[in-house]
This record gives sequence, C-alpha cells and structure tokens, in this order.
Amino acid sequence: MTREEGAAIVEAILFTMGDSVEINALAKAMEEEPKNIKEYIAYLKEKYEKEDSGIGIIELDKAVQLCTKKEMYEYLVKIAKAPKKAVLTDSLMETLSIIAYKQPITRLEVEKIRGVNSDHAVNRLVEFGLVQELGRLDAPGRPLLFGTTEEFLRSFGVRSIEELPAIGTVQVEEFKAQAEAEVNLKLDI
Amino acid sequence: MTREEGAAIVEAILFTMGDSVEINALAKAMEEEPKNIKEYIAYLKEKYEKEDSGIGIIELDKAVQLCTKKEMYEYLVKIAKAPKKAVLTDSLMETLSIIAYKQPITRLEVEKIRGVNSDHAVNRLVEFGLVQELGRLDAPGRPLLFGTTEEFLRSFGVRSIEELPAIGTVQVEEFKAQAEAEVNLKLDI
Amino acid sequence: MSLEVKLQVFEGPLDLLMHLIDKNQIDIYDIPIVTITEQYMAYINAMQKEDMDVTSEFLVMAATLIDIKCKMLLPKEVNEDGEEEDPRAELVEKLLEYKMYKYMAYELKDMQMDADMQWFRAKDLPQEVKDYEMPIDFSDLIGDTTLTKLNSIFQELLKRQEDKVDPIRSKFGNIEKEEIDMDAKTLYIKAYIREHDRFSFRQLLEKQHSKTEIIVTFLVMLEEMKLGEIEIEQETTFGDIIITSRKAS
Repeated sequence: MTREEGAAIVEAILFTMGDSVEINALAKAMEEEPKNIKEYIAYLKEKYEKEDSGIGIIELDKAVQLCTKKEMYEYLVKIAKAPKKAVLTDSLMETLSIIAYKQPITRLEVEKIRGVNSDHAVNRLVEFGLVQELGRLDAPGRPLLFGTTEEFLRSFGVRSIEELPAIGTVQVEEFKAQAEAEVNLKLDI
Repeated sequence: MTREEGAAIVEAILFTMGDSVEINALAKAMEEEPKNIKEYIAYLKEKYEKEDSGIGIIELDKAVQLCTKKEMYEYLVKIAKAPKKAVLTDSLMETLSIIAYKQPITRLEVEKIRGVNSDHAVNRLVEFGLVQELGRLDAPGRPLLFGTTEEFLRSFGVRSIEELPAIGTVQVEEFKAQAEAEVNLKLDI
Repeated sequence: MSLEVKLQVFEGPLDLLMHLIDKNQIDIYDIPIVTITEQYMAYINAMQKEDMDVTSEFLVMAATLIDIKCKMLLPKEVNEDGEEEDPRAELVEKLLEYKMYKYMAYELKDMQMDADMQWFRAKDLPQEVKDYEMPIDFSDLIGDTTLTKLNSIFQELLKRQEDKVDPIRSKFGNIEKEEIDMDAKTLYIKAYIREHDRFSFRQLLEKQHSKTEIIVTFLVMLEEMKLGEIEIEQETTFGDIIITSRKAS
C-alpha cells in the first residue's frame, strides 16, 4: 500500500480506538512490517503539523494515540467538559516522583525515602491508574514491585520514562549552592 | 481567523466531542458567524476526501460529526476484536488461583489475600472468559461474587473444580509449624 | 523560637525537618543539631497538645535526632580511611534525597498541567464493528500454565499470609488501651491516705490492677511526700514501706 493509504488506515484505527494502540498491533491488523507502520505514523505526524489540523499524535513507549493540539485548549474548554483528572495531593506527587525515578520499587523503599508509611499513597496511585504492579521482588516476603503506567506517560506528556527531566547530582549541587548562599546571606546581615 | 485555522479548531472540537455538535454551538465557542463555520466544515470535508485521510465528516440537519470511513471497517474489526494480548501475568495467575480455590469470592476477599487492589486483575480474567460473576453476596453493599467458568475447566483439562489439586489443612499446619520453628530458633539464640 | 499559632501539617518527619532547615536558613551540610532537635521536639509537643496525629515515624526521628546530638558530644569516630565521621552524615543524605524527590514532584506537577491541555477521545466503534465477535484462543492464553502451577501459586500465597501472622503475638489475645483517669486516681489515693492514718504501701499497690495504675499510685505518693502530707518508713531494703499520714501524727 502507498504511504497515503497506510496513513489513512492508521488514522482511522487511532481515531476509532481513542486509546493508545501498540505499533505491533497496528502491524498485525494491517499485515505490514512495524517499520512501515512507523513510516505511516511519520507521515501522519507531518500532516498534523500543518496549520489546518487540530489534532496531533503522541508516541508512548511502543504505542501511539491521537490527541488534540495544545493550542486548541482554549476553544475546547468552552464547549466540552474537561476530562476528569486525578487530583494529586503533595503526598501523592512525592510518592509518584519516587516511583517514577526509582522503578521498579517496593513499598518499603518508598517509605524509606519519604520517612513515612506510604501504603495508602501507593494504593491511591494504583487506583488512579498511574502506578501498577510489576511483579514481585525475589526477596524474603516476596514484596510487590511497582512502576508507572502508560497513563502516567500520557498524563505527564512524555513518551517514555527516559524522557523525564534528569535527576541527579547537578540538582544536589544546586541545593548545596543554594544552602550556602543562604548561610552567607545570614552572616552578611 | 483563516480558513485553515478555523478548520483546525472545528476538527479539534469534533474530535473531542465524539458526538455530533451543532453549528450554532461551534459558532458560539469560536465567536464566529455560523456561515464562517460552514465554510470551515466545507474545507474539512475536502481535506478528508483525500486518500491520506481515514476519517470523514457527516453533516446532519444543523450539526456535524466526525466518523471513520467505511472502507476502513475491515481493519477496525481486526484490531478491536483481536484477542487481547493473551498473557497470564503473575498478578493474573495469583488472582486466578485464589478465585479457583476460594470461589465464590468477592473482589475484597481477593484483595485481602493478595494484599493489593485486584480489581484490574479480576476484570481481565472476566474479559478472558476464565472468571465470571456468580451473583451477589448477601452483605452490605451486595458485592459481586466471582468464580471460574466452564472455559476455565476446559482449558485446564478438568471436569469440575473438585478435581483441582488438593490444598489440604495438612499443608497449612506445616507452614504454621515451620513458622513457629523459625521463631523458636530465634528465641533460642 | 516560637511556633506559629496554626500548626502546619507535614507529610512526615523529613518534611518537618526540611521546613525547620529552610526556616532557619541553615546549611544542610552543617546542621546545628541542638537547635534543630529543640525545635523539632517543640513542634511534636505542640502537635500532641493540639491532638494532631503524631505517628510513630515522628517519634522515631526524634529519637534519631537525640542520638545524633549525643554522638556530637562524644569524640568523633574515625572510619577506615582515618577520616572523622560526622554523626549527621546519614541524616543529611536522607534529607537531600527526600528534597530531590520533592523537587521533582514540583517539576512533574508542571508537566502534568502542560499535558492536561491535550485532550483525547473516547473509544467509538461503529455498530457494525461492535457486533462482530472474534473468538478467544484459550490454548494460547493458558500457554504452559498447568493446574499444578496454579496450585503452587495458591500455596505460596497462603504461606505468605501465614507468615504475616506472627505466631507468638497472635496468641497474646487483644491488647486494649486502658483508660485511666489520672485526676480520679489521685483523688482516690489522697482519700485513702486520709482514711488510713498508717498503712502498708504494698497493700495499697495490691488494690491496683495494672502497671499504669501502680505507676500513678507511686507518683502520687512521691508528690504527697514532697508536699509533706505523708511520712514513710522502711525497715530493710526491699522491705515493705509504711506510710503515715502527717495529719494523724
């Protein structure tokens, strides 16, 4: 099939399904190689970038999904009800950031970092579909391991967890400099 | 706004709403004259007629709606009705074993044994046709009771759940003795 | 330093510590442990007074702080490389790690707000597609799962549950919190002293039902002695204590 035909089929499937569809599933349904599918997706992406398109395509791990362009938000809120979003309290956000960066992680490890029992927070995040069980750790008690879901990627606008803002020593050094600056400030007064 | 911009906004709105949207409602949200809106719709129609589009637009009396092109249905069937990635994950296996041995059982009881919310796992098993609702428990909230299906028996090659490998009290007593021995060992030191 | 009248709620002990460090504008690598411990304890006391939920985690941190405070007074321990170990090092590391994730949580929140502007679409299958039924391939689904495997998974689950039950403590029966009204107990003992001019301490203790009651009785005795209401005599070490009411003599 031509690129145009392939792109049309991918568009139709994504439009109908609403949810994300795996590239492999597209390949199977269309009886094509995954690399061709990726080409069709690239074609669509280009088409959607034009000014006359109100929709876009997001890539998640190994799946793709259609969405509206961010610029359309102001018009959408006027006519449609905003989709219900999980309201994340500070303690949920804290827990989520630890799970996102340290996955796969057990409840106990989360608790160690936060210094406070986090079972409730983890359970809530699982309920919200942002966190999921990944299996069990091969250790005494076989504790459950948790990680983020595709819904997490979608909600935070990244394609994979590798795309999360880097966390590391740089940040820590910054804190150090900040703290030192504060101390000097205090001494100056 | 230009025809292209207008068309993009109409597209985004129709995409999100799913249902048909009245032209007057579009006009209000976009703060434009209905006749302009009709022009944007005409633009979209032309765009969707091209070979590289999998979606189309239906015009009703005073409303419009997006839809999938008819010629795409064969692909939709393949993807929407394809058996879900048929894999029994660890968490599904755990849940299935609990339901098999403790049926009829409520979601809450499964959760108690596994120590984690298992709604998703139960739902998947129902989707797979291995588990079914058996009725409701005569208790506050009238929770659903689950059990295995005939398909479960067939798939595992048994005629009834009585034929499942026994899980005797002996076993449980053994665990208990084991646990006690461990504790005593600790105390002896 | 006085605490705010309205007590802030903190996620946990680390959150509270970070707040104190920020408020005092302290270098996290050089925490004045005495000051911070005092402020931390003051906060916990205030929490208790306000009847807020002081979880055990807060108390554990209090103990840790006091432990570090003590270690700071002792000569520094030297590690293998001959370097002096800072008793605060472990706490600092924990605080930095916590602060880092807290910071990332804010970053994530921003990202979430941005991503919220993209909207999706609900699944909408055309009726013709909806009506079509595709069979599930069960042999594919079950794969190499056998009944024996299912059985062993269940056994393992049961064992895990069994492990959760502490074989010793589960036999203790219920532990109930005793409700002792301190004031009532004090009044009772004072009345006892008034009624009995001279009595045995041991006898009085025998009337008490629990450890807490005995402790309260003992405390009331000390208080009465301090006020000069009673006099005590003890003939031998560990012998019975004879209490005489001052009013009687």
